[in-house]
Amino acid sequence: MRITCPHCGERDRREFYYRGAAVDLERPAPDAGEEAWDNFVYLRDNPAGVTRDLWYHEGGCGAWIVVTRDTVTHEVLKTELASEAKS
Amino acid sequence: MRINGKGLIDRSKPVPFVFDGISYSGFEGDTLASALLANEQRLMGRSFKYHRPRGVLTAGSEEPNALMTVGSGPTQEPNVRATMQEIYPGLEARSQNRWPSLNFDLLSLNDLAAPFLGAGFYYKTFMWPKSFWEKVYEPAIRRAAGLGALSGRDNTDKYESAYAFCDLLVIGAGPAGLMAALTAGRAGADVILADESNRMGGRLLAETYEIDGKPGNVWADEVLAELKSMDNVRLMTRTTVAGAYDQGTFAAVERVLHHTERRPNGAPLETYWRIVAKRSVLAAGALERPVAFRDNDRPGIMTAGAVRAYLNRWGVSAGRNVTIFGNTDDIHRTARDLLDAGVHVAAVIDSRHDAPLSKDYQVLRGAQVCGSSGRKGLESITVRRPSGEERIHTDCLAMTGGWNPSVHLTCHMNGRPTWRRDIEAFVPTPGSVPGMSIAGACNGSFSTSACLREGIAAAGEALEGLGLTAPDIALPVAEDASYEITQLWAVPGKGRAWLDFQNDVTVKDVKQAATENFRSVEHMKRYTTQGMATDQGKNSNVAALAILADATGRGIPETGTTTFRPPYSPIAIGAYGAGAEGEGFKPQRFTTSHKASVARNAPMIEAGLWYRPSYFPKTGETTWRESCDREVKQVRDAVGVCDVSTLGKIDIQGPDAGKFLDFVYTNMFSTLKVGRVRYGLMLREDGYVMDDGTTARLGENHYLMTTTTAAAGEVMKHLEFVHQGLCPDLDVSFTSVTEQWAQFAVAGPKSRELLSGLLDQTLDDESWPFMACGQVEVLGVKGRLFRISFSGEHAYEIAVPARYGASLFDILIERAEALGGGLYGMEALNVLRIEKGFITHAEIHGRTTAYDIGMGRMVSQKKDCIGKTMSERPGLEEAGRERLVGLKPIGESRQLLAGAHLYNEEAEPVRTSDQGYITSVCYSPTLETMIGLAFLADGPDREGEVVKMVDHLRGVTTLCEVVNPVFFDPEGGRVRG
Amino acid sequence: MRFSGLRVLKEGLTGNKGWTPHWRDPEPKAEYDIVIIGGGGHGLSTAYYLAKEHGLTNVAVLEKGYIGGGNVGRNTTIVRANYFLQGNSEFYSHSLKLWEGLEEDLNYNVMHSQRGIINLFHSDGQRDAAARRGNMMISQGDDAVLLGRDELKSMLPYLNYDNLRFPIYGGLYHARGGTARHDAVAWGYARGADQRGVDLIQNCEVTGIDIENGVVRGVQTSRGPIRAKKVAMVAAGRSGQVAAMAGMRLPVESHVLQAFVTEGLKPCIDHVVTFGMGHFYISQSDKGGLVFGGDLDFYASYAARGNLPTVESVMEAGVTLLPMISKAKVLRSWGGIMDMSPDGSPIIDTTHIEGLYLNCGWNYGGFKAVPGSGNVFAHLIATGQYHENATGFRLDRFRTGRGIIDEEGKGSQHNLH
Amino acid sequence: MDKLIAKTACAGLLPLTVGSVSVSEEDVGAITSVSPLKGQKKALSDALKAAHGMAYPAANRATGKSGARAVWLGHSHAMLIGPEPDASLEKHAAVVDQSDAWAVVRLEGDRAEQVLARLVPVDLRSGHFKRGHTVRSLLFHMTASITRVGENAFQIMVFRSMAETLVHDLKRAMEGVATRG
Repeated sequence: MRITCPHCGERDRREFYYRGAAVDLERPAPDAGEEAWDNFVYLRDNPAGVTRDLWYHEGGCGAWIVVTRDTVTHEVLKTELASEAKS
Repeated sequence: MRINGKGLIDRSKPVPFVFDGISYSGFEGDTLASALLANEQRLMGRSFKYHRPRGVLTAGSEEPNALMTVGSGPTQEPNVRATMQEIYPGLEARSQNRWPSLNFDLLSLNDLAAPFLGAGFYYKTFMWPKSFWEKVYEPAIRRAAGLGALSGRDNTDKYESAYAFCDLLVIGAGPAGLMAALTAGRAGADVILADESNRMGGRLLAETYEIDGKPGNVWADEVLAELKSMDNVRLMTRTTVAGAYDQGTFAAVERVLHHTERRPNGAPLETYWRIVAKRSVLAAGALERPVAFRDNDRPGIMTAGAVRAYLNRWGVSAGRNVTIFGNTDDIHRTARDLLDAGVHVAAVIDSRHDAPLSKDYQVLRGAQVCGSSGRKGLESITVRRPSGEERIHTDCLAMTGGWNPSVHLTCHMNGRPTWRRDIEAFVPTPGSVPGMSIAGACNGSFSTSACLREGIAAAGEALEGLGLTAPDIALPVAEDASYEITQLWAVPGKGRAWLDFQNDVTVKDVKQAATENFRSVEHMKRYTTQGMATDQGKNSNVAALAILADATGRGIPETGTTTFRPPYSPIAIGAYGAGAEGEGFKPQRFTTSHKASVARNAPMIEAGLWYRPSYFPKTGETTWRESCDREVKQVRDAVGVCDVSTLGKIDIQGPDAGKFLDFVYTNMFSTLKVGRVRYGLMLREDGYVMDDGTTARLGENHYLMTTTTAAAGEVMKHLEFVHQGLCPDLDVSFTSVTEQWAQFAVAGPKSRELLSGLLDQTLDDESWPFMACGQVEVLGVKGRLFRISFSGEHAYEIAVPARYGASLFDILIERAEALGGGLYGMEALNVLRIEKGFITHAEIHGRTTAYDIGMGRMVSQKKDCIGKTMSERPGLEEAGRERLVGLKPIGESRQLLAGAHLYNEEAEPVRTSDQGYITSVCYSPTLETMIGLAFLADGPDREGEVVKMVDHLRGVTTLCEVVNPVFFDPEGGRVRG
Repeated sequence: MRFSGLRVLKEGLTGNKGWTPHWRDPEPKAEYDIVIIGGGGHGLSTAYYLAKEHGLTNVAVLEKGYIGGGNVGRNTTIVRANYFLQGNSEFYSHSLKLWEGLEEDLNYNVMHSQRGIINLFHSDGQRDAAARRGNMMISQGDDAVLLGRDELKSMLPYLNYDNLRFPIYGGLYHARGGTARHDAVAWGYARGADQRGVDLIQNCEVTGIDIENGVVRGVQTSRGPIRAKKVAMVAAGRSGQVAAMAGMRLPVESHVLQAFVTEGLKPCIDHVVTFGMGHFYISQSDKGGLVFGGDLDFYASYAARGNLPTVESVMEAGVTLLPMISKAKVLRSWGGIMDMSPDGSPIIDTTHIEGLYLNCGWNYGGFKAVPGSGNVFAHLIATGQYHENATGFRLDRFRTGRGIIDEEGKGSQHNLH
Repeated sequence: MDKLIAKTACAGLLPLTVGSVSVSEEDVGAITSVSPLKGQKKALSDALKAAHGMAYPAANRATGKSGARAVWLGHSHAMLIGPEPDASLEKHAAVVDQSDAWAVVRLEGDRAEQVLARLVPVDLRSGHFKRGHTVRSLLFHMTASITRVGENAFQIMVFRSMAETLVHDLKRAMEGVATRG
């Protein structure tokens, strides 16, 4: 599998560390309540299809990247820097 | 039998080799199989289950029968395909899976028991008595099963892995592949052409076709010459492209030295390639299908294509009196080739009623071979015709049931092939592998002309995708015969007709599976083991599922097919894992004091890729405990020196550095004074402790964080995530400086004395109180000093640029020893920190919270921080949790063991009464007793209670008193010293 | 039909003409008491124990493909009870006991081979962790022995003991651990359930779950609607999609785990050996193939296939630990889809919807759990009570933080296990 | 009076020549990590130009020349290699001395590309990876910084503590290449 790092270009998957669903970027307020935090830390859509997840270019430039890809075909549709993807 | 004037072997270069202890001779260019056939050695192996005598079936890597062991000793290679192994002087091969010999194999008795060993028989028996499975049945089955044997010794052959990149990868160098490579090469594309054979040309080497009026192999050599001359084209022979992966990544294995005895030192036997290609052309050709009929597995019965290959490529006739059987015009091509070579053709049996007749040889139309005889080599076949059955004497039967396109790679990414009725075969479904175009026989186009044409077209498709323009290239003139086939899977009749030769799966087995309702093709495969042999069903899957389809009254498309998975042909574990043997497994990290520690005979232990000294034995000390106790005492009484460079150090700078640290640590750092150090606790977002360490404030916007050795990388990743992902607006940056500094702990009442004179300033409690830090000059070199302690003693950590580490270490040792102190290692460090109740990853092992380790109060209520909210979940704070305590043995047994569990004094030591467990123990020379840290249910509330430590594994029970985890100097007076 | 050596002989002598289907292929009925979604190992054993232990036979198992086609048919077949945390310990112990009686129970040879499992350790810290584990195993009533280097050498002479990177200090030996023939387990349970009247319905994909004001009513399938009083979701690898039909989000991410088998070889490895340091484990099948695997590919996926970096790291661990196997050739690699839960432990529970039950989150440890999982899940479905050996697999443990079962200690967050 | 003696990262390990490829340790002078503060990249680049004669490098590029280079090191870092950093840089960047943090070697020879092809998962052939190009990637199991500094010459940097592994891995690859025809 190859992922395009916005800085380094297309690189082998081995250079990247995988974190998981990009919901990790939407950290709730401390007082958002049990449900919000359960949704944030634990519950997942886990789609069979297009998903957005977080990768760290650990063996490369050190950027955290949001990758839009298909979990069934492994097609990579889009990559962007986490620092810019954050709404 | 060798045929004069035929073949592409070099008859001027005879090659001696040995098979089963007998010397034979072949020629350069021969494979083990062709050379043995030339010597009329038909018996080459034994089947897996019934140990039936077997000869070679094919001429390629799909060979299921002629598997041999090459070499002996540490480099012994089992399961080598005789059809792929090139011979070389000194080659020694042995037959497999037979005892005592290939000719006489005792386990061939299994063949007589065949009626009881049918599909899935073992699921129905061997159940009584229960204990017999492991003791009797399984060992017997295991001994009988298996093919070749590993040497049992460490493999001393070298393997290598490498990466290659290209615009276009062309897989297979037959007519289609050559044409594709030529077209792309002329267009200027960056091309890799890979072929599993030692010589490129594919079927052109095995047939007598002409292209542009030249023999096919001559034409191929001309194309190859042009390709060689292009520096944008890379030819990879003896290279099997074995797997297709995501985004144009392919796995391939190059057999670099299997064809020679020459093994220069350091030279790889095989190279495992990861090829990254923007586009690919699959031109992998097709594999011929055997026909199932009674006893179709005898030595001397092989595919017609193999017979032609041995004749045309290797100048060998597989027999002296050949019969040919099949359902396509290939059988007539085979007859013509043999006759031209002067080989007698006894009969051609064509299952097609409208088969062409010939004046040169006898054609039996609408006839089928329904049996054979000859235990260890074919003697005769029985032919069934409308007029009745007749026996024909023959020593070789060339058979064909048609061809299967090599769709394998197109299935590796879950693509499913498409059934084509007109050729009775599966072809690749377009788009199965993104960026891959299919050309030639593997696309179901079997004529030479079609292969050439599709090669050009596939290359054109790829070039378009690459944004290159295809050159005008003339289609070479070649035969364009149509492919007429009638179904011929299995000849009806009694007896056993083989499908999967190696696994001994017969037509009966497949039918029985259907009867027992293993109707799904996957069920049939798994129940009968059809297609699970070393050829992965290349020779038999399609026929087997045709028979299943028939038995279940479905068509082949509805029946579907099993999935082909990587690798296309087997790859040595050593190739995939090249470079990782021994030290290559993971990087080694050495401190600047490593050599000095080793010189002092310190056993070095692995710690997060680093190596650290366990203890420093002095002459006269016979156990590690003696050394450890001495080192501890030296620290408590005088001064000790320890290399702590392996701890992670992260330089944190920026206007928002303090704010950021407040967010990642549970406690406050924005309030820390410049020139001071503070202990910090870090949580994961789930509320559990992630890591701890001290962080120093070197300037207004400048901090230096230390992490544990093990978690350094994880913490850096975490900081970057929190910054980039959660608060990118903060102006702060991180730089790992772990490697920049050599840092040494100097601990003990005499630590200040040791350092005096080394520094450009004097150390007093005014300017250097506990937890102070700052710049210092160390013997004229800019360094750093931290007054921190992991031992509870008056201590410092002194840091200099790494280039001076070794030198400073020597100086520190000298000074320490002069003061009655010395070095201390991990063992002593561990004792010192346990005596003080300091935690390591033995305690913060991922399941503990700040509350559990008695640091609940360190989670500041004034601010938010990573992990705070989730750490407040009811389950993480409520009564009953196992929390950190100290333990002291009382009563008879004084032994404590880490990993032992805790129970109430009177309770049964069973799970349901478990109260906790011990994480760290040591003998404290300071307190002259064993002490331990443990997690105990509601521990801190139980100080003074007695609990029972039970270690079932080591048979130790010890009564312990629950105490505060800080065993030594609880007031902390010494550290301020 | 009852299977026995005698039957095999009799059939052999009469041309093997008397064999009958191992299970029927019934048409789905309009209504069942219980519908089980998923014809994998766990779904089949659930059906079997519902029928056998609770007398509930008006049960259908709905499988979108062929039975046993999921992870039960694509794993490395290891069976063990060597867990050390409350919740897991008693459950896997219970499951292993069921394994030990399985062949007689099912009248099917699943080739359960208690050849012993050895977990290697490479440092004092790892020995302490192994000791904590072993002590828990024994206090739970299972077996464990702490082996030193020399004892280990006599048992496993082929390991590389003096690798500078990870010298072997010893191993935790679990003699009752071992392997089994994975397909046979699915087929044995299928046959047993079928014989007791359970309908196994293959090629029947569930497309919807019917719920009326908080109560489950049945399911929609590719073969029409089926009414049911209770519906059990047991679709590891697809748990998220199935639960979504009931409007639920699960604490589960699906990942690929690859496994590998070599060409057949004469016997050379007699135990199951696991190399924690290198995320590697290996055993040899009765056919002679070395069956081994390692860590996840580590990215959410439903592709049931992996990529090369993981392949390589697994092989690298292999050649480091067992230099002799580097000559063995990998015949086939494949991938299974794992339900990864945040703490690495499974979920067996009721849901907020009445009559809807959930069994998921088996991570990469589901095979050994097949008998236990079906047994305790059947108990929950039939009685509404947690089985005494499965009280810890609560769906709400993440929300409340109570009873999180993190065996690896990597944390109770996604993608750490 | 004691005196501190300096020791280089690869002392006793290099130089090494196998076949037509050689690897030697480089003394590149000071190595300074510069990490631009928010919105200061341009200003930093100007300061670098003024003080050291090279701009802040774009991603995957190295600026300057032998003796005074700025090598891109990652999403937020570059390395100033050679001169002692000018004080003016600190106004615009986090400036961190890394002179002792790296093992720096020079891999040279007509088959140097082939050696790296056995270790690095990036296409480093001259057609794609030209003089002045740099990558952060892996060298077998280690993270590394690789810069083409000549037609057949590469500067490779890994963490100082891994110098032995660097030499071990390079030697292995060099032997594999050397034994090829």
